[in-house]
Amino acid sequence: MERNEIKAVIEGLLFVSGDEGIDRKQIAQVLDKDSKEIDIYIDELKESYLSPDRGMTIVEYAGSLQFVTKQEHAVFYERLVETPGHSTLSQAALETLAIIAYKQPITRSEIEDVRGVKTEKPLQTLSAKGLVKEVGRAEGTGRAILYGTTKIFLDHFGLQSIKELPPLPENIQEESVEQEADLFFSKFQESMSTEDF
Amino acid sequence: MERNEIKAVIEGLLFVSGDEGIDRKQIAQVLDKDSKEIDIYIDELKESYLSPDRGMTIVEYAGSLQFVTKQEHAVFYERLVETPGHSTLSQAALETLAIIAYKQPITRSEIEDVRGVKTEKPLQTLSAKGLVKEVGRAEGTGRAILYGTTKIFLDHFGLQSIKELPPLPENIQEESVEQEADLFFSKFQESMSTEDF
Amino acid sequence: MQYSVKLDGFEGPLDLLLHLIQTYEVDIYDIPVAIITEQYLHYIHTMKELKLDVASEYLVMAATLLAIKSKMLLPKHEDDFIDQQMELDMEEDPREELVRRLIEYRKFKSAADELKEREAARSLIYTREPLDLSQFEREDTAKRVTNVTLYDMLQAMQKVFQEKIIRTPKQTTIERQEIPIETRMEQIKQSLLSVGGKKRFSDLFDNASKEYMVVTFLALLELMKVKSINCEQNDHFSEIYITMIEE
Repeated sequence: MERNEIKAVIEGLLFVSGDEGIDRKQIAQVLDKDSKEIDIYIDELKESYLSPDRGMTIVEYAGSLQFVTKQEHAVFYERLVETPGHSTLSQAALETLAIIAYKQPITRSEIEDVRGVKTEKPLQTLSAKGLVKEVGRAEGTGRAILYGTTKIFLDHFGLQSIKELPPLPENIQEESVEQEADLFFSKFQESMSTEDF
Repeated sequence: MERNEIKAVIEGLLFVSGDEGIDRKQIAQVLDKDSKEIDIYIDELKESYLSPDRGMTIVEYAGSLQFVTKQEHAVFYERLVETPGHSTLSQAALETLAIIAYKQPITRSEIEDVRGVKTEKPLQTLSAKGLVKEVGRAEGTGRAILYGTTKIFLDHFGLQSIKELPPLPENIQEESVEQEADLFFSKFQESMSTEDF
Repeated sequence: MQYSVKLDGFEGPLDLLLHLIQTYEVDIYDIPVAIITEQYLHYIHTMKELKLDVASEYLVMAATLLAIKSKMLLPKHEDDFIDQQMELDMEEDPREELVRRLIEYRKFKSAADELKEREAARSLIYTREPLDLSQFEREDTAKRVTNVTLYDMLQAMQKVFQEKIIRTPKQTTIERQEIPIETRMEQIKQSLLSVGGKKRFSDLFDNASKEYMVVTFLALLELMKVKSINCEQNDHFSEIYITMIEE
């Protein structure tokens, strides 16, 4: 692979990693290259992003690299947040809120089980907006915080009480069953596919 | 503000918007500039991202601009991200979706007329995935639900608008054309078979 | 006639008919109804034999085909009327409606293929969620949640579950590979040998897990295919006996 293409992939890796960042080691692994070689490319990429032509910059915390916005552009992001088209809750926050609303009281690690990703930030956002709050502690070791929705939450969605939430569609449950059936059928087909007219 | 700085801010806006994307109009608003001017910068930025040095590219789905990674690098991201953004659809769902996409707004029984089979389940799946939605009610008795495609549909198939769908083949002749080609080819071979190296 | 059938997941009677038309390389505008009907019924019959659920739509189509077939068999008039008759035939070709439906369906089937290709291309592209911009919110905006509706929340919930489902089957797949069909085939052969070469079908399903039952069933089908075993059944619903075929 060409030098430029490797750098392009590193750029893409930083982009898809988003908030979570990516380690130098991981980058080398994904590209199946020597760490030292990759370090050179990473440093070149970092350097090139210092240019005022660029909208992002690369920061490195504890070996983890990520793209962040530039401080000098902060005013534009503030305006973006104000524009009407901008949704005030991120998808991550919305998903977290939905899980809490339907399954409260619930701990962070239970939410993370359902979403399959870390949920610290969205929880912070939701607390800051007053949509969720601590409603108690789970029993057992650790006594994890239990989250629930607030009155602001009800007000915002025009609900009298949490019982007024629309029921979850049934297909959410059904689908796992359907998949097993498909798995069966595909195995069946596999074994029969050699026969034909 | 300098031309390069404006482009840098656009880049940053695209970066923070992720898969939600951002409209051209929104960008112009945030930058407090004329739409036409901004369009030029956007197009230049798009152009510059076509270079093989870049890891992302700018696409426009459903009227909103977003950064995505490049197809040719898919293998590297697969190693990092466990599942791509969406699962693939079953044949039944794809057929149903194709009929809705081309004939919207359309009722379930009209879809079933074309497919010749019950279409309840695929429709449920498509609604659950947000690819189709109720867009109204048919007149007359029963007032059946009319279905249409959504923005998520455009995004799922990488379309800018519904108009970008290729025209429906009026008369599919590929088969007969293929056969003719085969006939031609076998005759051709026949006539050549006597000549050999 | 070879008694085997390709069990493609047909999308319905129209799909099956298109498959037959293609397999027999016949002209869709001039379908030889007799042959196609025979083949179609053969499929339906085999599906029933295999105890596959034959949806009623398939049966309706079978009836339609038989009706068309019988109409086409009606005797033609003598040649005095031939010109007139030809015109009538053109107008009243009993196949006309069916052909129209087949062609209409085929259009969308090819459109579905096109979508499938686009979907595949799109799945090679990665993005990520928008960044959390709450750090850029001013105090007063921070408290405001404007454009989020209950519907958005419901959709978010669906997305979460769907992604969870996508994540889950991976474990299932690994579990399923624990009993390869080949291994189960060998086990069945051994257990047959240990009791003199004959066993009751139901005795082979001694483990209640779905996985085990499916693999056992598939292993039996395979063994029948390679002619290692024979299956006998005296009456409908009576016990099936599996016997080893001497090699």
